[in-house]
Amino acid sequence: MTTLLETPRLVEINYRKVIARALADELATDPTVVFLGEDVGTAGGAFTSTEGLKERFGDRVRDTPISEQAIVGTAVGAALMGLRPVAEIMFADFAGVCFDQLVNTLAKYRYTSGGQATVPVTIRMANGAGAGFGPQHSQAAENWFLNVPGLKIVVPGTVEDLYGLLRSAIRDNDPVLFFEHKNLFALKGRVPAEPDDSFLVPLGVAAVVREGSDVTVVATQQMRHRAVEAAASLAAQGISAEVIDPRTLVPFDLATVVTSLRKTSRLVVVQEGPPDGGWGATLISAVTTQHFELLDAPPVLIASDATPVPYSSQLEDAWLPAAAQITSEAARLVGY
Amino acid sequence: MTTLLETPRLVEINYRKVIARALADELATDPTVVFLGEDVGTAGGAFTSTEGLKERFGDRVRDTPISEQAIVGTAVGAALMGLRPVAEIMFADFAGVCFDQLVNTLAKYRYTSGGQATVPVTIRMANGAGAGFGPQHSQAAENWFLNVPGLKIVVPGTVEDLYGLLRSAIRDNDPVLFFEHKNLFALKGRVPAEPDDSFLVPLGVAAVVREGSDVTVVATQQMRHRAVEAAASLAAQGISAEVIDPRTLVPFDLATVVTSLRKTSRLVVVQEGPPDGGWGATLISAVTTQHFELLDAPPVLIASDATPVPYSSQLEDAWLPAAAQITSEAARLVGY
Amino acid sequence: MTAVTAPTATRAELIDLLRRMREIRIFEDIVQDWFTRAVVRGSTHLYQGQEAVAVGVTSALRVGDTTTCTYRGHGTVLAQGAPLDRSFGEILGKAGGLCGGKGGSMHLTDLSMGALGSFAIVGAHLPISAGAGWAAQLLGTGAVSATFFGDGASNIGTFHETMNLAAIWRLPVLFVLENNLYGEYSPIGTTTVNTNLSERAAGYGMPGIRVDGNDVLAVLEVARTAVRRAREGEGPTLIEAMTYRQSGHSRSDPAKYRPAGELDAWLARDPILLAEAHLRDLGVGESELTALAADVTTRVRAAADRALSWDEPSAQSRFDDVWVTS
Amino acid sequence: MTAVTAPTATRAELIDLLRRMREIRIFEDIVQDWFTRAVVRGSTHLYQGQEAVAVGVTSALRVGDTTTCTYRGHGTVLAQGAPLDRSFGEILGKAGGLCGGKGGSMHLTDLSMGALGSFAIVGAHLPISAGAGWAAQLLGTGAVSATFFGDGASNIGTFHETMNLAAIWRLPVLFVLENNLYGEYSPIGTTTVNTNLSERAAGYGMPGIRVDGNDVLAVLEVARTAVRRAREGEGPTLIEAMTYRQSGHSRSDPAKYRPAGELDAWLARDPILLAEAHLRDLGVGESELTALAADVTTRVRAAADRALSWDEPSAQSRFDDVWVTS
Ligand SMILES: Cc1ncc(C[n+]2csc(CCOP(=O)(O)OP(=O)(O)O)c2C)c(N)n1
Ligand SMILES: Cc1ncc(C[n+]2csc(CCOP(=O)(O)OP(=O)(O)O)c2C)c(N)n1
Ligand SMILES: [Mg+2]
Ligand SMILES: [Mg+2]
Repeated sequence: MTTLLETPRLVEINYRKVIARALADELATDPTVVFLGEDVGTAGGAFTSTEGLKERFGDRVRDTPISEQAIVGTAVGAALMGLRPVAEIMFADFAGVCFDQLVNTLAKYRYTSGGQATVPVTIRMANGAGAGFGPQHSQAAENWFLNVPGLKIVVPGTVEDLYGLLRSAIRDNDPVLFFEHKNLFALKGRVPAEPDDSFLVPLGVAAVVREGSDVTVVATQQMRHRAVEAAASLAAQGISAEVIDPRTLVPFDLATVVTSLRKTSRLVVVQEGPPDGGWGATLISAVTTQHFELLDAPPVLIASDATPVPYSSQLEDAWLPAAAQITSEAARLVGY
Repeated sequence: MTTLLETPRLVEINYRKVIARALADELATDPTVVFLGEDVGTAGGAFTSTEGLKERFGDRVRDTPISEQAIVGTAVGAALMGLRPVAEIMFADFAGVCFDQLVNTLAKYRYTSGGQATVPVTIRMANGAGAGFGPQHSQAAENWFLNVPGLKIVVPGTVEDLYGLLRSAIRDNDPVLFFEHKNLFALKGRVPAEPDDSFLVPLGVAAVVREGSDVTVVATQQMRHRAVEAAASLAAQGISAEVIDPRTLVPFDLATVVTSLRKTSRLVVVQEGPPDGGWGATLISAVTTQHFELLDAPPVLIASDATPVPYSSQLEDAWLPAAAQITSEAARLVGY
Repeated sequence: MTAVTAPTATRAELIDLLRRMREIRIFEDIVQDWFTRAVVRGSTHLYQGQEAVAVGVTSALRVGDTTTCTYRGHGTVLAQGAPLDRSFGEILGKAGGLCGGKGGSMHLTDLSMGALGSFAIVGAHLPISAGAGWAAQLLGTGAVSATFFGDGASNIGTFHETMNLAAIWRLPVLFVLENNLYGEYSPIGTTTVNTNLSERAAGYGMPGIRVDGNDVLAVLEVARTAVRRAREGEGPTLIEAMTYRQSGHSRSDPAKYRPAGELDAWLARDPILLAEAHLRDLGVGESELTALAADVTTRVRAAADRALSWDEPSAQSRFDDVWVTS
Repeated sequence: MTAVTAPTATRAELIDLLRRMREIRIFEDIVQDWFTRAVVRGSTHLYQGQEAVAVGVTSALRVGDTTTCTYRGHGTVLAQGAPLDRSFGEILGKAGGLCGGKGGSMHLTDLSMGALGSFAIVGAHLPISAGAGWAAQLLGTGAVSATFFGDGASNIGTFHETMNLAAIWRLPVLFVLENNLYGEYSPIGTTTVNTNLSERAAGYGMPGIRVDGNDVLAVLEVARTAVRRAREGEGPTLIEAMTYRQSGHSRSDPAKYRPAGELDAWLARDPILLAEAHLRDLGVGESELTALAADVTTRVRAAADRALSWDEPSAQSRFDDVWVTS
């Protein structure tokens, strides 16, 4: 705990490397935390995001065969016996091969057993488009799980949030799907030099990234940064945009969005991934069904195209919502 | 083809049995149609919905091991070589074990190859709650696939629609996920005694089940029937409800819903399954972002609880939206 | 849960094994009657004829060891020590059921007895037992986990992934393959070429052994050996227990696909008859056997009646147990 | 695509095999250079050192036969007959690429040549080849399908499900397991106990054979036998080709985990060197070998330059090819 007297020393680290730091801090804090996945140990991870953990924590960090169904199921079984497993599913797209274990076993175990067990499993996955990995390695897979009660969904957009949310996710007693965006790996940020619980970020609390009064822009991960960029251009046009990053999609901090809408009465949701069945449409549905009267203009959903993620950089760049598009849509909405 | 001169003789059949009839008519029409799945042949299907097909079409109907990933992948490979496979995944919940094949292979093959191939695969699955099968055999799994471009999604709610839509799905050159609702198996309807193309129902065309002027109620499968029941009670209260069954979720016939809203200005969407990430929220998002001005009142989403499907009949019945709830919500909305 | 240590079972132990098999038999007969008379909706998958597998294997386990099984799991969960009345109650969807009525016939679970659950997705539970084995290995508890699954399940991906993972991690797991000759309505010979499923173990560098699944003592012996290996850190074993599903696959299945005479042949080798024969050899008299049967029947019936008298869950309870914290 | 019928390769045939291996080698060297210099974003998985597997197996195939492979698929797709320039073009994301720039390095596909595709999800393509085999069986085309995958992929569920299905359906499929000793950074011995992966075939009642994957003639012979079986309706074969990945797993992998000397030992057994040695034995002179190498290099470089000169796809084209009709 940080008191008002001491200010903790901070160190700079990037989004890719802070993953190992957050894992190390939880492995060090709680002896029941264990970590498994493909090449996460000896090799230090396909993205070098877990380097040093095997050396430091030994058997509690395990390399696995290429067997995602077994990885997730093994994590669930270990959780039932008192461990607190973290499993890595390299690319979020691979959640497809273990979807049954995630959706039918992990999400439902506690409910089906009538609350006999807690299943404190965290599944880490590298998410999203923009790095030229093609249709099967670039999806925003968080949208596959919204209709499945029992899974908390975390989508950190900064180094500080990744650090604080991953530690909270591991401590959470419910299953958590934790999505790390590949295109943010180089992003820099600062975390305490020593493990420090005051840097934990609670699940279910949105961040007001930038305050504003004319329009509310809600975005996560890569899109959060484009929204901030757009807000700057909007400011230049005299438009004051409030940017909100929900940070966790389940549970979703609707209150913070509603509070903002009381000021702005205008909503723009920016979502990576096709529009149908995504968290953006879900948020717009929640706002319009529960807070219709708050809106002075139609809500706007800016999403990726309704296509798979194309490989060629020209195509992939066009597929992702751009800051300029957010700027123009928000400006149009304010002028509505 | 039916001409105006002749009216085809109709026979009564239920929702469970019309499946075999539709499959038989397509197997008979097109020699490239093949059918595979667990116990679909010799045994006639886990729900006796495919009886007689093996006897009649021999090797074109194949029993498989319990290997859903292989079933779907085999269907895709056969489609690439010129066949038109229909695969059965017994319970829609099992789509979880072959989710990768459905989402990463079937949905994306054509796109990833730059349009080199067509993949005319139809996946049939028994869907939904209400029959006491518990959390892992009762899900409305159509909501898992909305965010995945490349998959058409069909959800027939009547015997006539199942017959006409399944035949259209098999003929369609794109991948189709075809959901047959378990709780409608006993529903009766009428189909032509002889194969008759005039009974085909095109994908992407909604049905206006009941005309009305005060409120638009959109619902599919089991909920469609509860909406019709609610519309009758509403009529007794002097409220005229229009009931629309989209019949296919992808492509979605938004135009028919919009046309209705021009009359009613009030929207109620009834969806089986948890509210977040479902087609209901997607529809409400589409209407409010594209046709905001049509609504004189907040849209209403009536969905199942945000929990897995419980087993006990008391709990499962409460989990499913009831006709009475549709009636009262619609009445409240008209009074808004 | 009995912890058997002697190399072969004593008279008293065998009587106990017989009692537990009979318990399961009567339990399933009552459940079958309920579903036939539609006292309960949905479907059920019965265990009559396979009792020696669950009773034999769990008798080689000790407190702290765990099991996972399938939708055909009543027998395994009861053998692992779940109370009769709460098991009946769950199948009836009662508030007092093992899972408060949320799981039902396909999901009997009793963590307090190490019955980690019954799973309705074929193959999904195998890695759960691998995980329990991993925890035992890391925590040094010496606990063993046994996962029960069918012949048909041996063709699904999780079987392969879990067998391989358990072997390379040397996990203390018993893979109990209950080969009852059919996967749903398909004879195993129609879904795989090499029907000697125990031979698959070699590919994973794991011992595989076939045993008469209707002879509870044979199962017990094989299980003891596998448990010893597991506890000594030598890793998993695949046990293929040859047995037979005396009823259809599920409520709705008349099992017409069975060749004439097959059922009768297996009924003649009913695991309960075989155990009674063993006991007669050990000099146990008819009166004692009849008394045991009568006693078990009375107790199981009483448990069923208790469960039938329990309350339905309150509709509100459906919102519980999704989250620990939300 | 050469259709070899003689029991062993003639001088001319062997020269052709060498030429095709060299083509792949130069192709991959150029791609490696592009990714190292960041001419292309994303990642790539190279095939240097494994050329004899793709060339040997596809040489046993005839027109109408098909292949599927992995993200490490450039070699297989080229061996199957895909044009060099359009393959380069796809990796560059050009409009003229095999897939119009939508797929990229991990998804080279040329249906016109029977190259059903490169798949980026481990194991996902095995059932695709089973399906191609099923179609051949039903349509009576006599076509055979070959699916190429790695040692690591043999631990994922689809391998198991597809091997079993292909065996019980007697599908005309060649399962070509390219055992290059590593799955990503993991030596195969760390992810499975029995590293003789061909032995897994027995569990499925399928023949399994191990072959020197760097000896193109050995691969060709084994493939011919498997193709014959398949065409005669005797079903699938598992071929484990022992080979080595001369580069790292992917662009970002320096392959530090390789024990000292391992790479050198395998470079000494480079499939191209071995083929040239064979040819020398057949009396082919250095000049001819040098000329062949020079000729191939020129042609492949020219193809690369053509591809580099092509247009980028128009942004609008990203909306094409999702649906046939919508
Ligand atoms: C993934 C999946 N596929 C299919 C089913 C439907 N199903 C339930 S039981 C069963 C047969 C299983 O046979 P086996 O493994 O031999 O077990 P048994 O029922 O004989 O005990 C099938 C196919 C399922 N529950 N899960
Ligand atoms: C389902 C899935 N899990 C993990 C990965 C990440 N991955 C890509 S290649 C690879 C290693 C595959 O090794 P192997 O099968 O031996 O093929 P090789 O790369 O050696 O040719 C892994 C783990 C993936 N693409 N798909
Ligand atoms: Mg069986
Ligand atoms: Mg390899």
